Amino acid sequence: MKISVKLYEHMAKELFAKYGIPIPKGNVAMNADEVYKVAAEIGAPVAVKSQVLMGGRGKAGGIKFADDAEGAKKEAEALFGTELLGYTIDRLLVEEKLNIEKEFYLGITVDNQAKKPLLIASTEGGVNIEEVPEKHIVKMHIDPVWGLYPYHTRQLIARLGLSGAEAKGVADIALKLYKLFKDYDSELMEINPLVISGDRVIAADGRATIDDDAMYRHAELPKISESTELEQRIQALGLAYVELDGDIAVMANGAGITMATIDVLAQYGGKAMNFLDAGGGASVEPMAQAIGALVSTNPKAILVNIFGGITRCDDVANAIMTVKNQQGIPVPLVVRLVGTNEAEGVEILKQNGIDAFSSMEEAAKKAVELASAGEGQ
Amino acid sequence: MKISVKLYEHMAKELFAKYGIPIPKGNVAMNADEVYKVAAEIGAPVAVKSQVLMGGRGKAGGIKFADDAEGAKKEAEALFGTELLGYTIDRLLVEEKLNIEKEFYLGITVDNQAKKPLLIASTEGGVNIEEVPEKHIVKMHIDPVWGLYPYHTRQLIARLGLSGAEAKGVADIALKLYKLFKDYDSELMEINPLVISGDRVIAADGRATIDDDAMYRHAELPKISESTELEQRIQALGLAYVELDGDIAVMANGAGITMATIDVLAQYGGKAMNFLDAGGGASVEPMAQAIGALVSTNPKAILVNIFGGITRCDDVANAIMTVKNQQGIPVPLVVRLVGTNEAEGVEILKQNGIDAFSSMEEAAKKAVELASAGEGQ
Amino acid sequence: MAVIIDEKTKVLVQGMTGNQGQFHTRQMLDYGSRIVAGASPGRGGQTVHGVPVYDTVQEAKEKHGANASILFVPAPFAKDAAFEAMDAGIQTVVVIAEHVPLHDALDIQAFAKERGATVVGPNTFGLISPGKCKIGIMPNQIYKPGPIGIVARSGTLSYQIADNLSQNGLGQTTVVGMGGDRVVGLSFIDVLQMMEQDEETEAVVLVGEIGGTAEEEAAEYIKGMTKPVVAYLAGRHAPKGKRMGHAGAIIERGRGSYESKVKALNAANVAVAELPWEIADLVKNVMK
Amino acid sequence: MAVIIDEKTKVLVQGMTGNQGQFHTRQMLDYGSRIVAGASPGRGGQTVHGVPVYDTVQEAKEKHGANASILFVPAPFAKDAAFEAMDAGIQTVVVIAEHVPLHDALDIQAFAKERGATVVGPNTFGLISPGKCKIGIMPNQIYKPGPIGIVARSGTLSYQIADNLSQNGLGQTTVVGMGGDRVVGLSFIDVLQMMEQDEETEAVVLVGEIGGTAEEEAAEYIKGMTKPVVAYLAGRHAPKGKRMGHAGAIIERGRGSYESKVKALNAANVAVAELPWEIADLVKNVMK
Repeated sequence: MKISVKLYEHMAKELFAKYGIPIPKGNVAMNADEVYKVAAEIGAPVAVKSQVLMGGRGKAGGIKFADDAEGAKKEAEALFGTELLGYTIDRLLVEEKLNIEKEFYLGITVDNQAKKPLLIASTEGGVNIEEVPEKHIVKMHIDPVWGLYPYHTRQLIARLGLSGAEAKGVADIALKLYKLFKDYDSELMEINPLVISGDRVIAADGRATIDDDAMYRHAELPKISESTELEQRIQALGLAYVELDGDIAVMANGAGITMATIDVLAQYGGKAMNFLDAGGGASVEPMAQAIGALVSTNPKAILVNIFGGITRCDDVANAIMTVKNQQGIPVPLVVRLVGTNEAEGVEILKQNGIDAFSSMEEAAKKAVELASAGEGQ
Repeated sequence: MKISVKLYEHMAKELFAKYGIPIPKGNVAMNADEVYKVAAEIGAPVAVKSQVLMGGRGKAGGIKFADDAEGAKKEAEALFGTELLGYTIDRLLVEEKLNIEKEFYLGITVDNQAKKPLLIASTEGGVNIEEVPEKHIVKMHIDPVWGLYPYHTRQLIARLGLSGAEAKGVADIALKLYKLFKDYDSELMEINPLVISGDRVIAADGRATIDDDAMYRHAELPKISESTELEQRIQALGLAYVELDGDIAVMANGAGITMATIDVLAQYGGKAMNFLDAGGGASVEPMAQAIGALVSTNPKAILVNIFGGITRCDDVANAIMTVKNQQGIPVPLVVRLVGTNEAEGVEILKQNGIDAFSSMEEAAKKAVELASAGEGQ
Repeated sequence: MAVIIDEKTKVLVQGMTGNQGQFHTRQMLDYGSRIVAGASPGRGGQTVHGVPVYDTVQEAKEKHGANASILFVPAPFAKDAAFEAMDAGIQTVVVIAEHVPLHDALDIQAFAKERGATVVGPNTFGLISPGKCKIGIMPNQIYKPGPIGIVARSGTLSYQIADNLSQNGLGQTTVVGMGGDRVVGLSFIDVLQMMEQDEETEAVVLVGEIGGTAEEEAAEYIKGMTKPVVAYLAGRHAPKGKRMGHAGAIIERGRGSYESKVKALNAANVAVAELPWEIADLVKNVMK
Repeated sequence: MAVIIDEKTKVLVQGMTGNQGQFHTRQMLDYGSRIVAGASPGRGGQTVHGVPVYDTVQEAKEKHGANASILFVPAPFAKDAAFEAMDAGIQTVVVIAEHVPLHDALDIQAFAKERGATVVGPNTFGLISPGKCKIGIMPNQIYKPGPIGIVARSGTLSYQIADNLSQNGLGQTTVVGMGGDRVVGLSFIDVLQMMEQDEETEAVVLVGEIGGTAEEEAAEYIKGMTKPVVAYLAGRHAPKGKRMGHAGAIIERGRGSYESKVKALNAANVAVAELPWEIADLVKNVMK
C-alpha cells in the first residue's frame, strides 16, 4: 500500500533551512518550559503554532500570539494536550511574529497525467490553494530529466508580475524548493504563505510530504504515520489496511477487488468495517496475522474474497486454518475462493469444515445475511 | 586560458574515500617524523610514496618500501627535498603495503568528439593505459544526462570477464567513481592500479584532474598549479601564458594567432621566449601588467601582434604607453596593430615615437632582425 | 490482431531466477507465450524451465531478439532494470513491482519517452492477448479469445470481470493492466486509442476506480470513439481522504469521486455497472 | 546561399544590456544583421540602440520570432542562457564566453541534441555570412562576399586569414568559428558537410591547430568531398605537454602533433600553408 509520509511544519522548515530557504527565527518545543525558553531567546512578539498534520489549524484556534515569553508559556499551557482537528497537541512551534506585507503561495507536486513535477505559484497566498481562482495561479511543468533552471524562475516571476528583491527572493526559493523536492523524493513541497516582510522573503508555513516507497533512501527522516495502531500493525505486514465504520470485516486480494467487495456489500445492505488488501502475493504468515487481527476487532462477520492470481488459494486457506487453530474464529466466516490453486485451497477448507463459495455475489450476500443475523442477537 | 587542476594522489584518495571507494590504510606526511607516526599507526610493512603530479615516479625511484616505522622514516629522510621528475618532494603518502594479486585499470574522462564522459577499464592495470593494447581495454560512453547505472556496470564486468566478489567490487567502484567525476567537474578520475587483494578491491593509486573553469563550484579543493611563478602571475590577470625557451617575447590576441606568431618567428629563424595570449577583450591594466612582465624577462626583442576584434587597438597602445612611462622599455619593441580602433591605436603610438606595422609578416621579420642584432652585441 | 502484444511477441523475463520469476515464467510458458530468454545478474549460463538466462539484457537481446520484457525485480531495482531493457532496445516493458518510488517512476517514463518505448505499470498485473501471448501474473484459465478489450487499473477486479465475460461467451482481444500507481506508462486514453484502431476489438470495458481524473479524461475521449465502451468503477463506498490501497485511489480536494466519474462516463454514453457481474449484460446490450 | 545564417536570420542578443552586449549589438547592427530583440533579466522594457529588450527569451521569441541567439553572458551563466534559448525554440545558439565549465558544455550539447538545435562555441568568435549576417565579435571590415568557406577554431587567426583572402579578391560565403574549447557544438566535419552542400561555396579553408584528432578526422571526410580544401595549422613550434591557450591545444600522449595533422591532410590532397598569408595563393591554385 502506498503511504505518504507527512512531516510536521517544524520538520519541513528544518529541511527548508538546510537548503537555504529563509524561515522565521524560532524552534519547536515539547512542553511549556521549552516554549518559554524559545520565546525568551527570540525576545520579541511570537507566534505559538500547534504542530498537527492537517490544514486549517489557524481557524480552529491552533495558532496563538504572545508579546513575551511569559505570555507564550501561558498560551502553550492552554494548548498542550488538547485536541485539534483530530490530533492531540504534543508539540508547538514557537516563532518570531512576522510583519506580513504580502502572502504568496509556492508549491511543487507531481502531475500524474503529465508525468512531471508541477510548480504552482500564486500571489494570493495564505489560503488553501484549492480556493484560489485559477486565473491567479501560475503552473509550470518541470522536466524531471533536466530539472528547474534559473531561466524558468525568471519566466515564473514574469508571469507572477513580480520585480525587484521580491522577485529575486521568490526565484531563488523556487530553485531551492525544487532541489529539496527532488532530493527528498517528495510528493509535495509547499510554502504557504511565502511572506514578504520588509526586504525579506520568508517561508512562514510549510508542508512536506515524502513518498513512503522511497523512505529507504532517507533514513534520517522520521517515520510519521497518520494511521491508527491497528492500521500500522497490519501495514507493517506489507498489506494495505484502512479502518471503516461498518461491521463486516473484509479481506480481499487487490485494491480494486477490495474496494469492489466493500461496494458490493453496501449494494446488498451491508457495511464494511475495513479495507484489507492482502494481494501482491503475500505469504501465509502475514495473511494469518492480518486475519487474526480482523477476528480480534470482533466484527459481525468476516468476508474473505479471493480471486487468486499471484495470490494462491491454498496459501489463503492455510492462513485461515492457522488463525482457526491458534486463536479460534468465534465470528461467522464467509470465504470465496477461486483462481490459482483453487482446488487445493477449497480442499483444505473443506477438510476443516468450511465450505468455500466460488461466486463473489453469493459470498457477499451470505456475509450480509450473517451480519444482519448477528445484529439481531 | 584553460587550466587543469591536478590533485595529489593523497587528495584524490581522500575524495575516493569520501565516496566510499576503498583505499589503503595510510596518511599523508609532510616530514619524516610524521612518516614515522603514520607508519607506526599502520603497524605493518608500508609503502612510502612521493607525491608529485607526474606519472612514472615508481621507475624514477619515488616509491620506497619499509618493514616498520623506523625504516619508513629512513626512507622518508632520503626522499624529502630531493628532485623527482622536475618536482621537489615535499610530501609523502605512507600506506599499508598491499598484497597485490591482480592490477586493474579504471578511469573516466571526457570524449571531446562524442561529447560524453568515457569510462575506460582494463584487467591489465598498473601500467600507463596508453601502453595497454586496445583489445585489452573496455571503453563505454556514459550519457551525461542519464548517467551511469548499475546495469552499465554489469555490462562492464561482463566485458571484462569478471565474476564474483571481484566483479561486484569493480562495479560498485565504477558507480562511485562516476558520481565523483560528475560531482567534482572532473576532466579525469583514474584508479591505476585498482588492486585485488584477498577479498578486497582497493584503489592503490589515483589521479584526479579538475576543470579549472568550474573550481568556483568547489571552493574546498586546493588550487594546485603546475605553472612557474611568472606564469602564475600573468595567468592571475586572466591571460594565457606559457614560458618557452627562445629570446623574442611575444604578445598576441587569441590562442591561434599567438601560436601562429611563434610559428612565423621560427620560419624566419627567430625563437619565441613565451606564449602570451592577451585576447578575449582584456582591458588596459592587465595588458600593461603582462607587457611589463615581458619586459622584465629581459628578451632580445618584444613582438606585439594584434589583429583587433574584441581586443581594441587603442587599449593595446595605451597599455604599451603605460609600461613605457612607468618602467620604461629598454629592449627593442615591434608592434603590429590592425583591426578594431586601429587608427586611434596607431596614432597614440605615433605620438610617442613608435611606428606600428600593419603587416604581420613585416613585423615578424623585424622582430627576428632586431633580436639577431641584439645577439651580436 | 490485438493491441501491444500478440503471437509474434518475443518475451524476455528480467529476474527470471527468483521465486516469482521462475513461477510466472512457468505460467507464461504454459500459456504459450514465446519466452525467449531470461536476464538475472550473476546467473548467466543457467536455464529456467529450459529457457536460457543471461547476465545482461543486452546479451539476451543480441542473442534472441526479444521485443518485450517483464520485470520480476524488487521495487528499488525496478528503475535500473527498466532502463536496462529500454537501453537494449526493448519496446514494451512490463513493470510488475509495487512500491516503485514515485520519482523513479517519473524517470522511467521520461526515459521511455526518449526511447519511444511503452512501459506497462508499475504495479500492474501485466497484459494478455488471449490465445496469443500473456505477459503478466494473471491466472491463465479465465481468458478466452474474442472481441472485447479490457483496460483496468486493478488486477483482481479485472480478473473478476474477464471471468464474467468469458463465462458469458464474450472473449477478449487484449486485457491491459495500466497499474495502480500514481504515475504509470499507459493512460486509459492511450489504450482506448489502440483498441479503437484494433480491427478485432468490437467493444471495450473500462475498469476504473476513485481518485484522480483519468476516468473523466477518458470519458472526453470516448465521445469521439466509434466503438462502444462500458465501465465498472470501484470505490463507490470509500470514505473521503483515505487512500484505498492504490496510490491514486483517494478522494481529496473535491476531486476523484465516484459520482463525478459516473457523471462524466454517462455523458459519454458509457453505461456504468453497479455490480461487477453486470458487465457481461451491459456489453451484450451495446453490441446488439 | 550560405551556411547556418543568412540575410533572413533573425537574431536575438542575450545579455544585450551589458558592456559587451551593447558594444557588439552596435557592431552587428552596423554590419546589417537583423537584430530583432534582446534579453536581459530584470531589464525588460529597456532598449539598446533602438532594439527592445525583454526579461526572458521566451517573451522576446514570442514577440519577434528570432531563430538565432548570441550570448554575451559570463561563463557561469552560459549554460542557463543557452538552455533558455533552446527551450524557447531558438535553433542556432552562439556561445561567445570562454571558461564555460566542461561539464556545463556537455549538458549544453546534450540538450542541443535533444532539441535539434545547433550550438556554435563555447569560446567562439561566432560566425558570419559576409554581406548577409554577422553573429559574433569579429571586426566588420575584413570580410567580403565570395565563394570561399572558412572553418576555424581560433578567432584572430581566422581574421588574419580572412583578411588575406579578401585583400586578394577572394570573398567568403560563411566563416564559422567552432570555438577553442574541448567540447564544442560543431566539428570540422559538421561544417565541411554544410559547405560541401552549399551551392555558393567553391573552396574551403580549414584553420586548425595542434591537439586532439579533429583535423585527422576531418581529413578522412575531405577525401570524399568534391570541393577543394586548403589548410593552415597553428602550433607547429609549440612544445609538447604545454596547453597553448585553447583547452584542446596540447600535444599529449603522442597525439595531436603538427606533423600528424599535416600528414593526414596531405593524404587527403589538402595543401597546408606554412605561413598564414600563403593561404590566398593556395586557394587560387586549387580553384584553377
